[in-house]
Amino acid sequence: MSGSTDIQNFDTPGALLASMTDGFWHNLWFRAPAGTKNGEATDWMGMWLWWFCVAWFVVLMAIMFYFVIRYRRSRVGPVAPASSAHNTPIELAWTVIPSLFLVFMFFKGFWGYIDNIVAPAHATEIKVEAAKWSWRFIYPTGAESRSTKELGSAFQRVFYVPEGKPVQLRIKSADVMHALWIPDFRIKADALPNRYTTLWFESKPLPADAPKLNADVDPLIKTAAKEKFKFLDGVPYQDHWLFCAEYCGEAHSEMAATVRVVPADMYKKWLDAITDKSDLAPAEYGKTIYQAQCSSCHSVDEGKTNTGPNWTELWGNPSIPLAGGGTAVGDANYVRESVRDPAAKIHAGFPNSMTPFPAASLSDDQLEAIMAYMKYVSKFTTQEVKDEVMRVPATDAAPAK
Amino acid sequence: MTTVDTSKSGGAHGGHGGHGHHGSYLEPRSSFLATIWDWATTVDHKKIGVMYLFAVLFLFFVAGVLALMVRTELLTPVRFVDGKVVGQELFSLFYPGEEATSVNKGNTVYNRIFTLHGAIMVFMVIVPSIPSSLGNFFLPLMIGAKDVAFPKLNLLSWYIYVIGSLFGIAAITQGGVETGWTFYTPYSSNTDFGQVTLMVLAAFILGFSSILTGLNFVVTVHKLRAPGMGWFDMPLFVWATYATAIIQVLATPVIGITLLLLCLERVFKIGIFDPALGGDPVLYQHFFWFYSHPVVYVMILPGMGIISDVLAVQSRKHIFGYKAIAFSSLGIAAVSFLVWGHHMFTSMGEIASVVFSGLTFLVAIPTAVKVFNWISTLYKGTIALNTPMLYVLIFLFLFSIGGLTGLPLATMSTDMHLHDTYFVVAHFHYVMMGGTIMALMAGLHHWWPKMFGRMYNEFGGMVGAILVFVGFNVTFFTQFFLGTQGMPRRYASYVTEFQTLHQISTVGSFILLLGFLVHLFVFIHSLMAGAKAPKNPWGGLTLEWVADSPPETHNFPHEPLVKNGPYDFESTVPPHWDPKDYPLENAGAHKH
Amino acid sequence: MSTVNSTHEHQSSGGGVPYKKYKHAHHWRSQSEEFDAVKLGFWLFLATEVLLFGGIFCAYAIFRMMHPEAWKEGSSALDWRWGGLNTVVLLLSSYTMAASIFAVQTGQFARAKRNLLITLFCGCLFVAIKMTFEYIPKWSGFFFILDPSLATYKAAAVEGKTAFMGLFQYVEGYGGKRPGELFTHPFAKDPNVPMWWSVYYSGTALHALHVIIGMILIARVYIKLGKGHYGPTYYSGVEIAGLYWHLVDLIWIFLFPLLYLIH
Amino acid sequence: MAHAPAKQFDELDPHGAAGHGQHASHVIVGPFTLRTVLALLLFFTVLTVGQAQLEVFLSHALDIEFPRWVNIVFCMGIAVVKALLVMGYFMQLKYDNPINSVVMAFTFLGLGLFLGFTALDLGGRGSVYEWKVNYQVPGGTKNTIDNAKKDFAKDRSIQEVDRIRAIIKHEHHEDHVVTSSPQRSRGKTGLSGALDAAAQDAHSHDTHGTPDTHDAKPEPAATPAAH
Repeated sequence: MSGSTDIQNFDTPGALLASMTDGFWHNLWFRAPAGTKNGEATDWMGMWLWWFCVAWFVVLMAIMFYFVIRYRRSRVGPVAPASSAHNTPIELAWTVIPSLFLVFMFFKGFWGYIDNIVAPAHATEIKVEAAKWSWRFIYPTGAESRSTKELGSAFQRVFYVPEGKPVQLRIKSADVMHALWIPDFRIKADALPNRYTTLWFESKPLPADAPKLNADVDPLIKTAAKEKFKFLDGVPYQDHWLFCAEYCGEAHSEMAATVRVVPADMYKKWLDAITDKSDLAPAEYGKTIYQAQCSSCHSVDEGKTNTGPNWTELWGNPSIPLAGGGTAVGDANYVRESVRDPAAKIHAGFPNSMTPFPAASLSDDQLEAIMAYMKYVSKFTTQEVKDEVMRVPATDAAPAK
Repeated sequence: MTTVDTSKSGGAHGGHGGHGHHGSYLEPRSSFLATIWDWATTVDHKKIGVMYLFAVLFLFFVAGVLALMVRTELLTPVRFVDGKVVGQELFSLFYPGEEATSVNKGNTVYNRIFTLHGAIMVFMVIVPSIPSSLGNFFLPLMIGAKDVAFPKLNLLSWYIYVIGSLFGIAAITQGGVETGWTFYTPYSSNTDFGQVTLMVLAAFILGFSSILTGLNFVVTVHKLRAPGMGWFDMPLFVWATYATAIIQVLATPVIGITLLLLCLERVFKIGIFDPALGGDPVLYQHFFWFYSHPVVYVMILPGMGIISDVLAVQSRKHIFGYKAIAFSSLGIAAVSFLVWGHHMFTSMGEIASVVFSGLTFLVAIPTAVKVFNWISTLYKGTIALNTPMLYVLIFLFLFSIGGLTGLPLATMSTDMHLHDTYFVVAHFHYVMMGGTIMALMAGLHHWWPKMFGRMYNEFGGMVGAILVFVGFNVTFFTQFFLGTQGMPRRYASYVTEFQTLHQISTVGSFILLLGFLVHLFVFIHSLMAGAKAPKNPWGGLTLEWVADSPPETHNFPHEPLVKNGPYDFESTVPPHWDPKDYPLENAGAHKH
Repeated sequence: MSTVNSTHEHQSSGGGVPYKKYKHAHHWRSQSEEFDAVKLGFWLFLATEVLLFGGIFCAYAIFRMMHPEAWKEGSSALDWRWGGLNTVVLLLSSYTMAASIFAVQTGQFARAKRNLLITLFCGCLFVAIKMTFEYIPKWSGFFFILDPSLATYKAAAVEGKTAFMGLFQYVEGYGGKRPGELFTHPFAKDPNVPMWWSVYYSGTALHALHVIIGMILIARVYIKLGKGHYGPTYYSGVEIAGLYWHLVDLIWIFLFPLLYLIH
Repeated sequence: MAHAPAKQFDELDPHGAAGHGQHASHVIVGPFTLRTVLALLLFFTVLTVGQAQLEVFLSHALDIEFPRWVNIVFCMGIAVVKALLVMGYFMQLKYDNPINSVVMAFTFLGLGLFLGFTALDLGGRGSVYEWKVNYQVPGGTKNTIDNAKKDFAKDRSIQEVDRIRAIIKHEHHEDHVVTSSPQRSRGKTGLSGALDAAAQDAHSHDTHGTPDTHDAKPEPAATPAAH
């Protein structure tokens, strides 16, 4: 944890805790400082609970051992002196007072949880797919990382993420249940086969003494054709473990990966470098599918209404009115459901006349492409996101140092 | 609890019982075979309780060995060294002829072992441990009944337990199970490895045994209390067992249907838990934890009951806040049905998670109340420092840790980090083993003289207890740090950073083994050459101390008549005691 | 306390038919206490039965919420007439069961036996209807030739394709309404219809199993009644069997509307 | 705990249960009561069936739609009443030791909690057909319903398939419901398996599907050519 200054940000009772949540105890507890702001909040809560428990425990045990020694039979004799069998005020006190602490814990934990799952609107969305027994990160440009690093007993994938930028992970599983856990970010979510779960993080600035990338850390730097990745040489980075935390079979304990934080501009260039230019950009691909299969009912021009809802007000729309009351959020789960099973949620004011598209007639990749296109045309998404799905290349081409 | 039965016997010494109308329940029959047959067909709750006790202790030993194998395997972080899986020799002992030629094959052996450890411990050891053994033996004695309400049903439930356990053993030997004891779908419904169906059936059958026992106890407590014993004259062990029985009756059927559906899932692929067919895997978790969370309290509540009784007797002090403890037992039983979702914070919808988090904190309150009451019971008592009391103190120590470490897991933000890590492992071992097993040991030593009519070696008992205490903490306290530092559960291999802590933990587990071996020796020695036990070695007031040691076949010569509460040490001379050994004048009047 | 005392000595009162005296188990104070305890115990057992079915009901509710279209389509494939008939059959049997208890209480053993027989018959009828007119056609497409609804599908019946000595006639394209992966019905529309059939079969089959167990209990009571084990002063066994049978009825009272009527 | 049990202690009734109707289990419920109850039960059965069929008729013939909850509330309400009758009179809870009623009450409470909390979670989120992707997903299974269609259509002419479908489908009254009511979304046309594609081309009289607005719409083309 980077110093007690961070502690002051939280409405903590006293700077005493600040000193306690730093240094030895924190390292014993969390091994390494949290990699994100939310992580620090979790750390603070963790240390608070740790000292809370220690305090209660020490007091209880002190009293217990005092009684045991003070009232041992060899000292008191065969029969105990008369004493009261209950005391209502005391019993009430020790029922009510702990309850108050519990209320505090609940709310603090509740807000921390919300902070960890609700991503800011402009977050970069990386699709995570878990399968027995490896992780895939599919970046907004449709590209995938090719770097690896030895972790535990095998070589595992390395995923680059930008420093100081919000990143949202949209997690799904291809087979059984898995769970994505990045200990240094203090976040975890199950990967389910029939539903997307999401997490987000925004890494803290890289420490001044952060190690530098070189050919040994990422062999790609020297092996890749035409020295495509040369610019990574000497770039500061920080690695974090990524583990599978839900038992998933034989190689559960080998299902790990590394999350590597690099400066944002370097990340952009790296993403540019791993992206296959000969391939259509996701949004472009999505557009072709749109024109072939969706354009007859859905419009992508502002304000124009067709048989179906207008796509400019779909992706990222916080409240889509539904027939029969209620609203839905225009996220991946909603879009997928509306494509696969249109009758499930019907947009208010539109007839329920859409044909369902099962996997047989619209594959998952195509669905992802359509989502990318929806992002591109939506008026709820930022330019940054639009650029990513259209693959506008990194602006500054100047390599580091 | 002096019992002067005026109504039927007409003898002032009636209560002292056992003047040979019947022999002790342990008396052998004419021939060896006759004795065996007698035990196999007995409807005597004491014999059934004893049979449960030995079955449970045996399976506890088996599961312990499995645990040691797990710990041994975790001595080294990386399992695959130059083409050979580390520790393969050890595993070939367990599954002969299976060459771990790859990391994955090595892992399957590890996965099978931790799964079986969990399954045996939960379904065959901890759940039936206290209710079915000590509960069966002492519940009727404590309420002054001749037997449980339905003795034949009791025997039936014992045999169902045996059959269920045999199914479990069969699953182990026929290739084992590697799904983890929770059988999470879709992994469990789709894996074609091992004997999942068999193991699930075993758990299903064991559930029936649990239901029948619980049902029996509820009726016994309602209908068979001795004359004059009102609800608030019941010993707290009876209260706890009663609350436990209610949970068993209400929660177990749900695991029944869950496992049934899981079997159908595997056999017919009906797909209720299978996303491929429109089912939902998280629905399985709801079904599963609706039983398996309450069952956590099935495990711990009887332990709490034992602690309440042993504590009071061994410190000859009226238990502090009798009603608070009694009601908190019922309170815990009630709340236990509202909190199962906290096992699923990372897989549930947000709203449900928040609701469950809030409810989870509720259960902390009655638990804390109990601990406070126990500690204040020591105040102004006269505390005997013997093995049962030592185990009570160990329980209070470990259970407090277990309870307090539940808080970071109920707090959602921290649980997001700690869920499914070694922190959780350590937490529930502190509660399940540090709680239930320690309470079982306390009760076992406390009532051993009554059960078998022989004293155990006090010194040996103390040594064992201290070894267990030390070993336990070394084993599991390190695991808290493993979890918070980033070590996930159910990992056969791990990153090298964790090696030191893992090794400390492993060393601890062997100290633990040593401790239990000492106990084993002490018990065997007691059965072979223990001193004859008096009827009331500790000066307890509850009805079981009125009976002989060991009790006669029908427990009491005639139905006892209850004249005073179970903890009135300040006003009552314990049965079979000479008033001059128990000079009440310096006790004075018993205040309320 | 008069009740208690009266149950101590069992006179052969009532219908004048002799019946054995009953001695309650040694650990009970009185027969009435034992009787009361047995009842409490059995109610607790019934509670577990209700919760066992609770799992099925829960699955039904959840999946109805998740796949409303599939549930609509599934329930529309069931014929309420057979369900209704079965409901009536079970209600009748419940009545006769209660009546037989009354008869035993008042020592009218002939009447009791008659009612028990009717109950047993109703139980068999229930299972028979379920098998012949619901399970077999839906699973395999084979219709019982006397099945009135066969007329609807005459046009789709395959000539000469019969089973069980021509007692069952195959109708093309009707069968295959099976749970989960076994599903082969060609005209389903919602992809989750197999899930409906999973719930339908697991629910009704579990219930049918209970019907059969109940029938075994009743048969046992019938035999013991013949041997004169029960009488106006002792009839726990009859009441227990009755309670179980009523529970079976109770479950069906909920299964029927859920499966057949709610659309 | 000091108290004087002796004062109201009764040898034969140690728990003073007599006052709480313990021996009420000896009450005899006469045939008249039983018959009345049976009559009521049958009446309610007729009532609930009638209600359901009436709804079907109205929506089918007159195109009048009730919101779905009416049907549910009605059916479940009647079911509860019937259950209470059975428990109260046939099972004699009304005359029995109250503890038995308490047991049942707690059972249904537990059932309610189970249902309620589970629904709270699963109701809160939409599940998707993720696993119906491509045919053999690891651990997953086939899209059964598409296969069923294909298998059936395999060696049959489109007209044949169409004819049989028309016959089989006629039982499903609800399927004919055509409505724009938001509470009740329409039955969907089949997924684009070979069968339905064929049926579309043959201009099948797909009366139970969506109206012509949909039929006019081109059937989704098979997956577009890989770029």
